[in-house]
This record gives sequence, structure tokens and C-alpha cells, in this order.
Amino acid sequence: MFKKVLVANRGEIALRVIRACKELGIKTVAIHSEADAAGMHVRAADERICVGPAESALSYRNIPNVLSAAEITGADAIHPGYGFLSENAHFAEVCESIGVKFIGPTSENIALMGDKAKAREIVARRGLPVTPGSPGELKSEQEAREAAAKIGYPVIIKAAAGGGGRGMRVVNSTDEVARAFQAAQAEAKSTFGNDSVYLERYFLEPRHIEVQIAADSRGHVVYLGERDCSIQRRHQKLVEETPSPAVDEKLRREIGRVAVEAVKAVHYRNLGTVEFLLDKDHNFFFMEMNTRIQVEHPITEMVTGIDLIKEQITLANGQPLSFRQPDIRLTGHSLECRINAEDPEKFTPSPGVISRYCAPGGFGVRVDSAMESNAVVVPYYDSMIAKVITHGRDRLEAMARMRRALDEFVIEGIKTTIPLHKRILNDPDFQKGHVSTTYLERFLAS
Amino acid sequence: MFKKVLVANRGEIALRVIRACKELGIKTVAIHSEADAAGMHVRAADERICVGPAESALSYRNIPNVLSAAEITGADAIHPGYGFLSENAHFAEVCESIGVKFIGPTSENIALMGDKAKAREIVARRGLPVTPGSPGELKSEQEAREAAAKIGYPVIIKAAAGGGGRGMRVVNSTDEVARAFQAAQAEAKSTFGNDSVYLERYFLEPRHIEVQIAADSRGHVVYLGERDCSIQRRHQKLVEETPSPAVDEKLRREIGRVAVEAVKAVHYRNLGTVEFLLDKDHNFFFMEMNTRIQVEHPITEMVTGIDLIKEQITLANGQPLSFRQPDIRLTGHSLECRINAEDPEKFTPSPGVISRYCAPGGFGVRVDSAMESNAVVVPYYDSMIAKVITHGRDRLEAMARMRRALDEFVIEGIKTTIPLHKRILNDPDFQKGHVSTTYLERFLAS
Amino acid sequence: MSRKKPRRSKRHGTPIVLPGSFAGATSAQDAAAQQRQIQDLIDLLKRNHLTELEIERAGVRIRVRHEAAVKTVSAAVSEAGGTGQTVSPHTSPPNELAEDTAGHITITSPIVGTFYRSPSPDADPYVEEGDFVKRGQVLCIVEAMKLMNEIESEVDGRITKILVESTKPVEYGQALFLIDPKATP
Amino acid sequence: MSRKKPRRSKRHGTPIVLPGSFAGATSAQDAAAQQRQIQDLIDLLKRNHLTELEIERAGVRIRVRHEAAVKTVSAAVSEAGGTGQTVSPHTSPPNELAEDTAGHITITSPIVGTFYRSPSPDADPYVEEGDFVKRGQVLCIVEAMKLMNEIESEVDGRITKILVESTKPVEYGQALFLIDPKATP
Repeated sequence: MFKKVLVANRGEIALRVIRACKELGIKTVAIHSEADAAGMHVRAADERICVGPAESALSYRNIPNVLSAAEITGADAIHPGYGFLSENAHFAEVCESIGVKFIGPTSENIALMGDKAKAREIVARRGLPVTPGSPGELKSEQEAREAAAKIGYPVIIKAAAGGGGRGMRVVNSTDEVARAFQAAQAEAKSTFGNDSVYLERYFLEPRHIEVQIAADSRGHVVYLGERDCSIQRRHQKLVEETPSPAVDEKLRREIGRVAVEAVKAVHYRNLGTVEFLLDKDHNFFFMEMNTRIQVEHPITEMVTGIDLIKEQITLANGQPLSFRQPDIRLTGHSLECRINAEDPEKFTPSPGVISRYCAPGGFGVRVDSAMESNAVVVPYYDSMIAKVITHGRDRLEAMARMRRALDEFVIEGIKTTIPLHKRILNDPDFQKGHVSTTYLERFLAS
Repeated sequence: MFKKVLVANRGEIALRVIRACKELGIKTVAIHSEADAAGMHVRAADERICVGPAESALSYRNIPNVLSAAEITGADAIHPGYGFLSENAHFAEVCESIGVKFIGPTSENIALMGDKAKAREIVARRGLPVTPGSPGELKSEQEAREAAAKIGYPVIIKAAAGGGGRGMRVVNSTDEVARAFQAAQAEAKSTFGNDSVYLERYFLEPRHIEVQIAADSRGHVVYLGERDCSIQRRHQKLVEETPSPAVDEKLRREIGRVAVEAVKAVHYRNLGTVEFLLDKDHNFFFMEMNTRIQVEHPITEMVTGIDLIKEQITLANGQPLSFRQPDIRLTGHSLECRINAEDPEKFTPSPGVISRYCAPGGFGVRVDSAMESNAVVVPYYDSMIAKVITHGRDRLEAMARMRRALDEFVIEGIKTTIPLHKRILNDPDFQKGHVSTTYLERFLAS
Repeated sequence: MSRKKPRRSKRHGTPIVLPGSFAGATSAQDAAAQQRQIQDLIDLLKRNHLTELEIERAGVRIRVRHEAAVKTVSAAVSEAGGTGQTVSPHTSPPNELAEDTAGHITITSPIVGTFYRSPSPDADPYVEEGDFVKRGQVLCIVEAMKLMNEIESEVDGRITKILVESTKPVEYGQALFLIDPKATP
Repeated sequence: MSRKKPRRSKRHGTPIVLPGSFAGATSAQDAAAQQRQIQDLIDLLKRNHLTELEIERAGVRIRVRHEAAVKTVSAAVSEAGGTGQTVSPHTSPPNELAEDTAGHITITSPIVGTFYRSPSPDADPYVEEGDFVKRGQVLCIVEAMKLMNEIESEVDGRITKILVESTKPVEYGQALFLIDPKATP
């Protein structure tokens, strides 16, 4: 097993990885920017290295400094968390070349699946369902118009290197193609340094269903149920749950099989998530794959009992999967609410000092957070400061627990999205499971 | 369902009950002594009533004041928690007589099982295994000597109304009988107001194994696995776990069957715990029954997924059990460490202000506590201030999580038993599961 | 049976320590300007989430502290929110009562129950505000468990305030009457 | 390859330059200016993650503390226990260094790597304490990713202190040298 893991991240996910390492008896190195010197993840680790100033490009995403930190501390593996360097194929490659294990898929896996247009092509070629769209990258507005005409409007133009809702434009008619194409290309270029875009059918009220997969180096691939992440604001997930209220046992097996086949197509290793759109008629289409741990991984842990971060680490270490498909039993229901340091109505960021922090506890409630009383929410990074995860025997109990937990959660000194989550939990449509990716927009407008 | 439940307790168990009520949509009334006005359980409830001064006999155990509190707030049920009035048959009876539901067994159940000597008799009469001992109450030293001679020394003299290790004396030879008999009788009288004592064989290194049972008013009785509570100091449990490392599937079914038969013998209702001694040869003997929720109930919740407090409430409301025996599947392994406000070496109480409190979190870790930063541990009641409960796929993972959680737990300003728990978790004998009720004494002496 | 409400000093407070030399302002104008400056310092402190600020100039030293714990306590009450139909005003500043009752005796409820000012619905109240009462005189009834418990005065004096309405629930230790023991008829 | 370190007021212990006007405010205008200066100090404090700042000049003493976060850190370190082989003394009292370095320039590491005082194991060190150096002169090497990064002096001056031992790991922003820019050969 690894002796020492460098955690190339911050906040709750860094703490999550450190906790898993501790339970596995592995030493940890925290890296941090100058702004995060007092962070809980820094204190929780065995060693700490400052890798740069607040700006993440110069610290958490500074490849030479991160690798030097691994070198001088003698870390034999790096866990990238999510965001930052987690889907950077070049970083994974350099790690491999200097003999530091990258805890995640191979650099080829990342490169292949990181190009969303290429990933669609590979999956479609295996005869698996893919959202109708352009076969690959769109070279020109003209190509975009032709592809859109073939599949029918509305369509959505997306950055091939995209993620997090950046570089996307919905197009309702042929007149709008030129402007949307240029805008998406420009945003893709500025955000991801790559102006490659593609196009697919735009579904009106789809669900976002994703399947957690795990693969070992012996070619075993399993799926661990789905997550319904339909509640999003500007493509940012807010509430996730498993199982999906829209997925029955039969559909679960079908989507699971497709997800497993998709990742087998690229000889995928380690954990990953295959994202699908599910339309109203229960047709599902491959959208893209995330080649890292997801923010919302805890809900899968709650219903399977499997520690996904530990599994990532042991898989990266070359061990076989600790379970086979028949061992995976989904028990009960789990929800996650992402608590952001934001105004719950205007969504403006609300950094500052948390003057009082008291997390909910008790049966079926889990909080993943690196916050505490007197902690500072710095303004340089993602605004998510805590994840409240509940588990219940059924969806009703998981929801009742979430309401109870949100009521208990005390965060003073800054604004958070807790009030918004309370409103969502009290909404009859949400309670009935009647949601889609457009749910939140309508809900906020009402 | 009940509209409003009065919680006749304090601290973590009061908060636990309030949380369950919230999840069931039931309003709550907290009672408190003058010393507990700022307690978290008081803030968590919908209503609050001060029922007396710090001294529990004048507040939490003051039956007229507690019942008046129920009356003036219009509560239709009372949850007694553990300790205080929870095993007071008279209190349960008065509740029944004034039309306030006592959330627990019937007053007859409590009276019958509350007399430990009588309970042994009933169970033995059904042909179930009972620790060899006097058939009932011992009237005199002579009777004690005769009974001891019949079953062989060492024996233990116990208070019939006993609990918590009070009113107990170990007797190694006939010479010691007189003194032990008188001492046990006197202590029984002063502690429980009842000098009735009985005697049973004293096992040298037994395990304390208890079985959680649940019974509804239609006569269905189920068991929810066992708990191994062998790690005790002066008959006070410190660490509990389920499943027991000493119980296999076959023995589990046998002990479960005996526990179910024992409670059926008294037409028991609601939740309860049947306590057994398990000797080195895997023989088990009925010891006594606890007619209330136990401190250590969370570990059973972790492996069954069943909320025992909610089940208590719905059963008291006349609903059938929400599960049958075949529905109960034990998943993984769970441990509980009781954190006391005590010096971890001398066990002297350490009340005071908690200047900083930061509970552990993350996957598989549950903390049941009513503490927070700036909370005051008052010196009038039990010293237990938190329960750390972990769950893992197996015993190894549950132990690794517990070590990680104990390392994370920050309680400043007072002394706690956290360091002792860390030592126990690192002890090879504990890690191998080689423990008995004498384990801790030896461990502390080493 | 009655108990005295102990006069307690306020639990939370933000101590502002001013050395004596600071008070040596000569004119009212100076004093006002100084006051403003201190307020500015406090604002500065708060704006910046500081806990302490100290300034010394030409024999004048100003030190401003802001205790974090205080904020926590008071905030906690409002935030937890679950106080609902609180029976007694536990969270009201204890000073209010203490100030009102300087030198007065508070008669509190020794039990939990329902407060009645008269022996029966049709009867007159035992006492009214302004009445002079003798030690041992019945002031009210608190009903608990269907039993009527008469509450007597501890002292001779004048009823200055009746704090609870008839038929309302009262908890243990709740203040019922204020009596001025120095008043004479 | 070498990188220049921009001269910034660094985390701990870089000289803090006070405006000369700070001494002895007399008028309201002065007082306002002083307020601004205090705010500047506070910003300085925060930017530098200091816990306390005390300045005394010509009868004016200013002390600013920022306690809450700090308390957390230090307490946490002892409790969490996991600091292990901490590379840099983050939690050391920042004041100590600040006092030592009043008026001095700190040369910090712009990258994470291994510190070497000489170009090769057999060679002489680039500089010794007491040496006078010129702006642009190489002071040491920080090796990262098998690349030797020469670190140059920002200023003319005298090396008053070499803060890291050769072959030791250094993190970003770690102080390497103190230079007195006012010293002349």
C-alpha cells in the first residue's frame, strides 16, 4: 500500500481524502495556498506544504509546485480530489513519468473522456445510446447548421473540453446558430484554452442521471447504482439523490449495463461517473463521463456502505475491486444538499468569518465539511462549504431527516443556501420526485 | 399519531428523542431543571418547561411536576429516555391513568421485569437458561449460604431492584456471605429503597451480551441482533459493539429465540433489552431485562438501518411493528465509545465550560451529543457528554473509523475519556475481540 | 413557600476598558469628540472582526475588546429558533427584572401547573395590585394534578405587580408577584 | 532558469513601513488620517495572517490583535496532533521575526523545492552571512522537478541571516535570507 499520499486539493474533499487515508493507515501531505494556511484540511494532515499564493492557477493548479511538494515530502501517490488538477491528463501523465501514482484513471483515460466530442463518438460506435448530435467537433457555423437541421431544434452547442456549464449555448432556430456558435467557441477558448465545440439535441425537461462505476486493472467493471442530479442552477448541482425516483430496477440494470460497456470501451481504470440524460419517456442517452470522484459521491456511499475514496486508493495501488456486482446492494435512500456560502436568493458569494458553526448530528445524518466556528470562508475558490447527506429507510425518511438536519444546522457570520434547501425540501413537486433540470429555474421564479 | 410528545429527560437522549419526533412531524416539549435552562435539548424543542431545581429528585424525577408540565402543554405522550423515570412503574401507571401515553412498555411489564429476582423466576419457569442462582429473593444470610453452597462459589449477591452496578457484592467463600449480604442489602435499600436481594453464580470472565427486542400490541416480537457490552468499568459500559466478535450466526439465532420467548412470557410491549452472560464455552444465561431504550441503542440502528426511537413512538401509538424478523438484516459492524466528562485516568468528574467543541464527521461516523462550543457540563447529572458511533463494512473498518473519529474529536476546557478510548482502540486484545467484563480492570492496571 | 429571585449581573457584555486618564476630558466638546473616536475604534474593530484594539497616545491608552463568546451566546438563542411557545421568558435580559425589582421580593411558583387568581371562577381574586398582604396570606392557586395548591406570601408588604394572567400555565420558578416589603399601609 | 520574487509584504516578518505622519496626531484631520492608518495596519495584519501587531513610535503605540482564527489554529494543532514533520514554522509567533527584521528585506522562495547553498556539493556556498551582495547576484538554488532554479537578490545589501540549511525542503513563500539594504561595505 502507499506510504504517503499528497492531497492536491483543499476544503471538504481534501479532508475527505485525508480521513480515508487515516483509516487505511496512510500518512498524508496537505498542500495549501497562502490563503488556506489555517484550513482544516491543513491541520488534519500529517504534513503541510504551501504551494503558492491564493490564486489557484499559481498554487493548487501549479503543476511544478505540486509535484515538487510530492518530491520533497516523499509522497508516493497524489489524490487530486475534484476540480483543480483532477481531470488534467497532462498532470496525470507527469505523475506517471516521475513515479508518483496518480490516484485516478490513466492519463489516456482522462484525455479520451476529457474530450466530450470524442467520448460521444467512442460510445456511439459501440452501439450505445448517445444524445443525438454532431458526430464530432464542429469546424464551422455551416457544419453546426447542418447538424442542427438533421437532428431538429432546439439544440445545444457545448465545449468539447467543457464542464460546469461553461461554454454552452442553447439554439432554438437556424437564425441563432451563428451567434451561439461564436459565443460558445469564445467561452470555450477562454475557459478551457480549447475552442473545440460540438452540438447535441436539447431536451426540454430531462433528468440528469449519472452512474457511478468502478474498474480494476484486471478488467472487472461494476456499477454502483445511479444518482439523480436534476436539481441544478446554471448547470451547478444543488441537490442529489439515490436511487432516482424515476428509475426502477429494470431501468437501473439497463443504464448500469450501458455505463459499464462505455467505460470498458476505453479500458477505463479506477472510479468514474457516466452521465446520462433521461427523457420523459424513460429513454436515456450518454452525455459525458467524469473521470474523477464527484462532489455527490457520498450518497452512493450511504446506500452501498462502500467507501469510494478508499476504493479509489486501493484500486490505484493495483488491488482488485473489493466487491463484485452481486455484492452491491442498495439499501434505503440518500439525499445530499450542497451548502454554499452565497446569498440564498441572489446567489452572490458571501465569504467571511463563520462566527458560529454547529453541524447537525444523530442517526442517518452525515456532514462533509472543513468548516468550524471562527473558520474563514476565503473568496478565492468554490463557494461550497458543506454537504449535508442524509440516509433513511426510504425516500420519505431521508427527506424528513434532511429537513430536520437543515433546521439544526447553525452557520452564522455569512449567508448560506440553507434557506433555499429548506424551501426545496418543502416543495410538493420535489416531495413527489417530479423534477427535471429545469425544475430549479421554475421554482426560483415562482 | 401523537400531536405532542413531552421528553422527560435531558442531554443527548432528550435531543435524540426530539430529533425522532421532528422527523415524524410531532411537536415536542422539553422539560429542564434550573441548571439546564441553556441546554441544547431545551433549544431544540418546540416548547420548554422548567420543572425544578438542579437536583434530579426535585426536577427530572419529580412526577407531579413532570405530569403537570404534560398537562399544561397539552402533550399527549411522554418519552422517558433512559434513567430518571424510564423504569418507574408507578410513573408509567400514573401516565396511563391520566390519559397521557407512556412511550415504553406497560406499567405491569416494568413492575414485573424491574424486580430482577422475579424476572429470573419467570424466565426460568419457561425452561430458558438463567444464571444458576437463588430461586427468588433471599430472606436471610442462612438462605444465602444454602443457595451459594448449592451452586458453588464464587457467587454474586445482587439487589432485586438493582442496576448500574449498585447493590452488588461478590462472595468467594462461605465466610464472606454474612458481610456481603448485609452490605448488598444496605446499599440496595439506600439506592433503590428496596432491600430485596438475590444471588447467582459469579462468572470469572464472561461477556455481557444483550439482545434488542421489539414487540407490538398484536403479539409480534422480533429481535434485532445482539450488542456486546463487555467493556465496563464498575458495571458502567464504556465501549459497545455489534455484532459481537464472540457470537456466530447460529448462536445469534439461539440467543435471539430465547430473548423473544422471555419477553413473550410477560406479554411485553414496545422496545426492550434482554441481557445475557456468555461464558467461555459459549453457554449463555439470562441475567435481566431493561424495559427502556438503552444508551447504546445507536449501534443496533447502524447495522439494521432501523430508527429505534421512531419505532418506540409508533409502537406506543398502537401501530404494528414496521418490520418482521426476516426483514431485519445486519449490515456491517458498529462500535460506540461513550465519552464522559471525566479524568481519563482517575475517572474523577470534570464538569465545566467546554471552550471549544468540534465533533468528528464524514462517512460512517455518527455523534450523539447535546454539547457545543461554550456549552456547560453541569455537575449534577451523569458525566456522559457524547457518544461516538462508527459503522464500517466489517469490524476492522469500524475500528479504523473510530480511531480516526477519536483523533478528530476536539473538546477543550474539560477533561474527557477520549484518551482512554484511544488506548483501548490500540490494544491488541481489543483489536482481536478478546474481551470480557474484567477486561477493562486488567487493562487499566497494566 | 416562595423564593427570592437572585439578582444576577448580565452574562454577556463587551467590556470596553478605559483608563482613568482618558476620562480627563475638560470640556463637554472634548468629551463628545473622544466618545466619537472611541465609537469609531469600536466600529473599526467590528468591521474587521477583531477581538482587541489598543491605542496609546501621549499618556492616553485606549483598548477595545470584543469577546467572541458573547456574540455566540446571544446569537444562539435567536438562531436555533425552536423556542416556539416558550412558557417563560428565559432569554430575556435578566437585568430587566432585577432592575424593576430592586429591593422587592419576587414570589415564584414552587411547582408546575396552572395559575389561578381566585379560588373559583365566580369568586373574587385573592389579591389585586396595590393590596397590602400579610405573611402567610394566600395570594393565588397553582393547580397541578387536579390539586389546588395555595401559594402564600412570604412577607408583609404591598403587591406592586401581578406578573401572570389567571388560567395561564406556569413553570417551576416562574415569577408570579412582586411585593414591596418596605411599604406600609 | 531563475525567477524574480516580487517584493511584497510577506506572510510573516517583512518590514512594515509606517507613514511618517503617524506620529502624534493633534487635530481632527490628523485623527481621521490616523484612523485610515490604523485600518491600513489592520489590512496589513490580515493580509499577513498575523495575530498581533504592536507599533510604537514617538509616544504612539498601536497594538492590533486578531485572535479568533489564531486561537483556533494553535489549539487545533496541539489537539489534532497531526502536524508531524511540518516543513515550515507556520505557527511560530510572528512577532519574533518581525522584530528581528525591522528594516530588513526577506528573500523568500518563489517555488516549492529543495534549497541548496552551493551550485554543487563540492563547490563553495554562493554567499555567507555577513557577505555584501548586489542586486541580481545569485544567493542560492532551489531545485524543483530536477531543475536548478537560481534565486537572485532583489537588492544591494548585507546578508544578515541565512534561514534555511542546505539540502532542506522549502515551501512556497518560505523565508530564505534576511538582507540589510542599508548596510554598505
